[in-house]
Amino acid sequence: MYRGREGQWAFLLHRLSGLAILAYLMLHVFSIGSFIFGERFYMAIHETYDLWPFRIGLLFVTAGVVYHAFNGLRIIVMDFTGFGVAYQRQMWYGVLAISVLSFIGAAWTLYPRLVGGY
Amino acid sequence: MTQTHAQASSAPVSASVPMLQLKVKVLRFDPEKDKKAYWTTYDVEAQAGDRVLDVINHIKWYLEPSLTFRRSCMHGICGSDAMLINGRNRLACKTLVRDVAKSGGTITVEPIRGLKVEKDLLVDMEPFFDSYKAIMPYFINESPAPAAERIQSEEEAERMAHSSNCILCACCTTSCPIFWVNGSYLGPAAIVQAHRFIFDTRDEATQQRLGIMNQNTGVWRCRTAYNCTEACPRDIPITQLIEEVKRAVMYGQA
Amino acid sequence: MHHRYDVLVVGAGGAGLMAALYAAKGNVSVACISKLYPTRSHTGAAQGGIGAALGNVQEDHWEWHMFDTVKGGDYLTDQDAAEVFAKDIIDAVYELEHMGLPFSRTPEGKIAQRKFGGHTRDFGKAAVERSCYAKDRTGHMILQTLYQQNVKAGTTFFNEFHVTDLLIEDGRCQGLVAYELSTGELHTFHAKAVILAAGGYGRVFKITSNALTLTGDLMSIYYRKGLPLEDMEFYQFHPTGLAKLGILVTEGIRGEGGILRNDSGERFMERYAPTIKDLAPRDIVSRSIITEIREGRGVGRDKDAVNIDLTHLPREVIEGKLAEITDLARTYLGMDPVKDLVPIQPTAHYAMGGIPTNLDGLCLSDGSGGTVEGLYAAGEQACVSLHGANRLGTNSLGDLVVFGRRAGIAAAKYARQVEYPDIPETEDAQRESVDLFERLRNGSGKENAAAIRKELQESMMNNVGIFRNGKDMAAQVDIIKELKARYQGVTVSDPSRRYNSELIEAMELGFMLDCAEAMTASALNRTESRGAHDREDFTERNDAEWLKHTMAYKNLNKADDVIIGYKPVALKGFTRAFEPKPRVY
Amino acid sequence: MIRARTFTDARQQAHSNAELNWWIFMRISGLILVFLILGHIYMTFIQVSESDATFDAVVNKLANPAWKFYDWLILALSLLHGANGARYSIEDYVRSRPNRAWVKGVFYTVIALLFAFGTVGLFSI
Ligand SMILES: Cc1cc2nc3c(=O)[nH]c(=O)nc-3n(C[C@H](O)[C@H](O)[C@H](O)COP(=O)(O)OP(=O)(O)OC[C@H]3O[C@@H](n4cnc5c(N)ncnc54)[C@H](O)[C@@H]3O)c2cc1C
Ligand code: HEM
Ligand code: SF4
Ligand code: F3S
Ligand code: FES
Repeated sequence: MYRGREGQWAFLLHRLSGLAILAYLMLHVFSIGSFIFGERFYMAIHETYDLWPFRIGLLFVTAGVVYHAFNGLRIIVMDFTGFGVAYQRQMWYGVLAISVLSFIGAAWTLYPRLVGGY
Repeated sequence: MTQTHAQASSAPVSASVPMLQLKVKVLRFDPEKDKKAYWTTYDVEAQAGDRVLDVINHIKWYLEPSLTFRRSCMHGICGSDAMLINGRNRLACKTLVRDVAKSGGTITVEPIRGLKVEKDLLVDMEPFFDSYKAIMPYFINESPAPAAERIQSEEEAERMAHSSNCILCACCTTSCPIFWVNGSYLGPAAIVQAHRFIFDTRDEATQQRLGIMNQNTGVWRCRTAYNCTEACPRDIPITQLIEEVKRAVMYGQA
Repeated sequence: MHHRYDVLVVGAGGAGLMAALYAAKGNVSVACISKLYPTRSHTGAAQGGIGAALGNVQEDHWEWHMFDTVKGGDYLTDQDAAEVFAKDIIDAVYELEHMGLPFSRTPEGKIAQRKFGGHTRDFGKAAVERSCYAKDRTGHMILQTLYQQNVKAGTTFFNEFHVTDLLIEDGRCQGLVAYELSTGELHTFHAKAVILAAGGYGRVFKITSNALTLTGDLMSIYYRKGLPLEDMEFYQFHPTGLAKLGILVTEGIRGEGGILRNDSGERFMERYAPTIKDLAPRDIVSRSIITEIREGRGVGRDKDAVNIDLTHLPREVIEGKLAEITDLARTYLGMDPVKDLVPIQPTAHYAMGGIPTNLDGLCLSDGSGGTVEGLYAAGEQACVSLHGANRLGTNSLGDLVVFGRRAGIAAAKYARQVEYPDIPETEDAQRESVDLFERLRNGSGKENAAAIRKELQESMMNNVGIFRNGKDMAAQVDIIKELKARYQGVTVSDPSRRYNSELIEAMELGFMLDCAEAMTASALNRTESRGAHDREDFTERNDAEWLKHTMAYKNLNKADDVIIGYKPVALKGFTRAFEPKPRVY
Repeated sequence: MIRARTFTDARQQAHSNAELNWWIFMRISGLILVFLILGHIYMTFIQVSESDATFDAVVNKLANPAWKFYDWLILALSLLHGANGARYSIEDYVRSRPNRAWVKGVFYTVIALLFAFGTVGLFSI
């Protein structure tokens, strides 16, 4: 592994989170859209979502979206302002903090549902 | 394979200078006889202020004469000896032992990534120079020159201060995660060179160079990973320069 | 493999690249052969600047520059060369600017200039701003710019090809033989004209500002043919190298106002050169430093250095105009010139002597006008003799562009006029190189090349260094003999063909031994002190006997013997002439 | 790969602004998506529980054309943004030309089908 610093990990996480969200989005569109095949089909899919890997996965997708969104903003700031590059490291730690907080926040709100199901 | 102790200092040893005991782990490969690269560890003694290049030279001169790498100037100006030292791209001659190891510690040395390894620490630099040549790395001004110099203000000259400082060592390009996986990216070094001319007020081929940067092998490949900036031995703020070029392309084409 | 080009350039430093550019403009086919990638050449290490009487900051004239060059060279400078140089360099600098070189600028937007050692106004009255600079990276910018122009011109490069032999038959150069590092193959290059620009040989000394690759290859090859090397005794020690490392601290540092101080903080140059103090020429400053050290006023653990003081300069100057050396001091000594005194020590730097040439770069085969047809030389490795007994700072970069250009033009012109010379069959042409490699690869000796090299470097430093005397140099002659004998026992252990750097280093050691031999013999022979050649047993300059160039020939009939000849000094330029005078500053 | 040696080479090779436009699109769509997606997550997921995401609930909400448009914008923008993002990855990691061509082909088809499917779904309610 190359011992790069913040920027390298920021990029890697951004790419991974982007691809992960895309994968989730594709599933999501399929499942929501599936109601055109009728209610039974729709509910069947949604029951699958109730399985625990999906519940945990949802948490990560949430954190991933938050990370990707805020790091995306970080990238935009770097691209369009002169000072963005100078503060990229601090901004990244900010992004990480927001992502972790929202991960915890989501876990907290969703906790009852996570353990108890719907 | 572990070798005997020996001392790798360029400076004369005074009794008072403490010597560090080091293990130097080198990734070796000779395509004439090896199928795969392998690690070899050498035990050496060195002073804290020695360059890693002094240590590697010592290994070559007294322990393992076949060890192959490039080097010339010994002080970070020729750009020959980019290597992956303790996990990061650096010039071996600009890295001091004390900055990468303590006594009893290990220094790992590998060839830079993304270019074909020819032997030990020496890689094929042709693709790197091809990318360099692709950006038209030369001054273009076809209007007749004045009898004396072309006038340029101090501020205008200063805009080239960083980019013209590049020694083409490839530390940056071979630390870029995009370049590792895809050599068709021109890479940060070539972009720094393009910056040198794009922001030269005397040069007339700005549009052409922006055009080259605008292709899918150019600046848009950069994902702001900053490895290049961290690796540059000349302290060129490479990512910042790349971002400036991105903006120049954007405004230039808009 | 066999190649054929009208003009071949050996070396891709400033001189080689300039020559290649100009040869190509002469409508002939050109190739440049270099053992390094061009941008790795040591021209890139030059910091301070390139001197030209542009007068951008203060009034200046080429005559003043010519005078300084002649006086700086302790009147051993050929004055015709100095005149051509001082005039041509003005245009050459403008030309570099037109090639895009990013010079630093004056407030009016002109090329910035600063003071440099030995450069004066009005024939020695006071220091003058003559050195054109690009921060303290002038050499880097010149090298990059010239390489860029060659890329533009589409010059053919053979990179990482080591020239191992020149083909010279009946006083005519036919081409050369080179070893390709990446394949281990020998190539024969057939040419109408060859330009040598392979740089210096500073690595014969232990403390040096020169790159590991500066081993005097082509000087040695020339010398092995029984052809002369001129003025080899004149070797410049730069006063300010980083202590122990020898890495150069540019003279520009003193041009910007840096001050040398001994252990008590005294500005000792006031005693040695009252008029221009720290800006005296290099030989004088180096000797002053060594004198201070010898008399116990040195600094550092071993008291073998003195300090350079920049702390009174504004931070912008130190981090702006002197960014490069600030970085070096921080990297290698962990010191910050903004607030620390930086310990420095003289370092072996520049060969004034080398392959003798005329004003067009054509190589001379003796001291009385004989030439080697089709063979040219330029740059540090050549001796026109512009620098005489001591080179002024900034005059080498000037030398590269002025005489590199002249050699390029002359070689192309010659190549247009003549047919290709006959060339021996490949096997014959490559015989010497093959033999050399055979011996190095298949010997049975157990000598270690690195150990021999180290002894050479240390003994040269001690015996043929800044202060010299007959006894030490005579001892050095014997040491070199012994080292040469041991060199015969060097065997390369790496059998591989490709990228055999061990083989190369062993070969280079052979070249270094030859250069050291010629240098020591020439120095021992010259019983006077002049410029950089300072003898404790002959402390005076002796114009009556020694106002002449030394020509050192290898005796091809007797091993380890050097034949010394002479060549007159051109005491007149074309329009100006300066009478030898005592050299005081 | 570009290998421009002359003015004309360079001019010929540099005619397309496609990469620039995509680059700008990624940033603009990203900016918009921040609001859309974070809002969407907040509403459908934190505010309302998944158990409310019943068939009826969804149908009810989407009866409002404003929500219809909101959701469709998310669908369109994020698919485009994501697809182009994935194209970056494909162009980096899939290095052989023929492979790249078919991987991209399959991938774009899937995205297009999903888009059509999602759109039809949204507006058929
Ligand atoms: C640290 C430093 C600072 C300096 N600062 C200044 C300054 O401020 N101002 C100034 O005027 N001068 C300065 N000088 C002096 C000046 O820079 C050099 O003298 C000059 O650059 C030499 O240029 P060159 O073209 O002759 O050789 P180099 O630039 O040394 O190039 C030699 C070339 O020859 C090639 N070569 C060598 N051997 C072979 C072979 N066997 N086969 C094939 N190719 C070969 C090499 O690959 C290389 O390309 C400085 C020198 C040093 C060392
Ligand atoms: C929520 C707001 C979002 C913002 C602000 C945002 C921002 C960005 C930006 C600026 C980039 C370009 C990165 C670069 O050029 O280095 C990008 C890339 C990407 N985005 Fe988003 N994005 C968002 C949402 C999404 C969504 C919903 C998806 C998935 C469908 C997604 C998938 C991707 C992918 C796959 C990449 C490519 C990553 C790469 O090549 O490194 N993004 N995003
Ligand atoms: S930009 Fe820096 S790291 Fe990259 S090649 Fe130039 S000097 Fe080396
Ligand atoms: S590491 Fe690579 S991705 Fe960009 S910022 Fe540097 S070129
Ligand atoms: S040896 Fe020249 S840069 Fe390291």
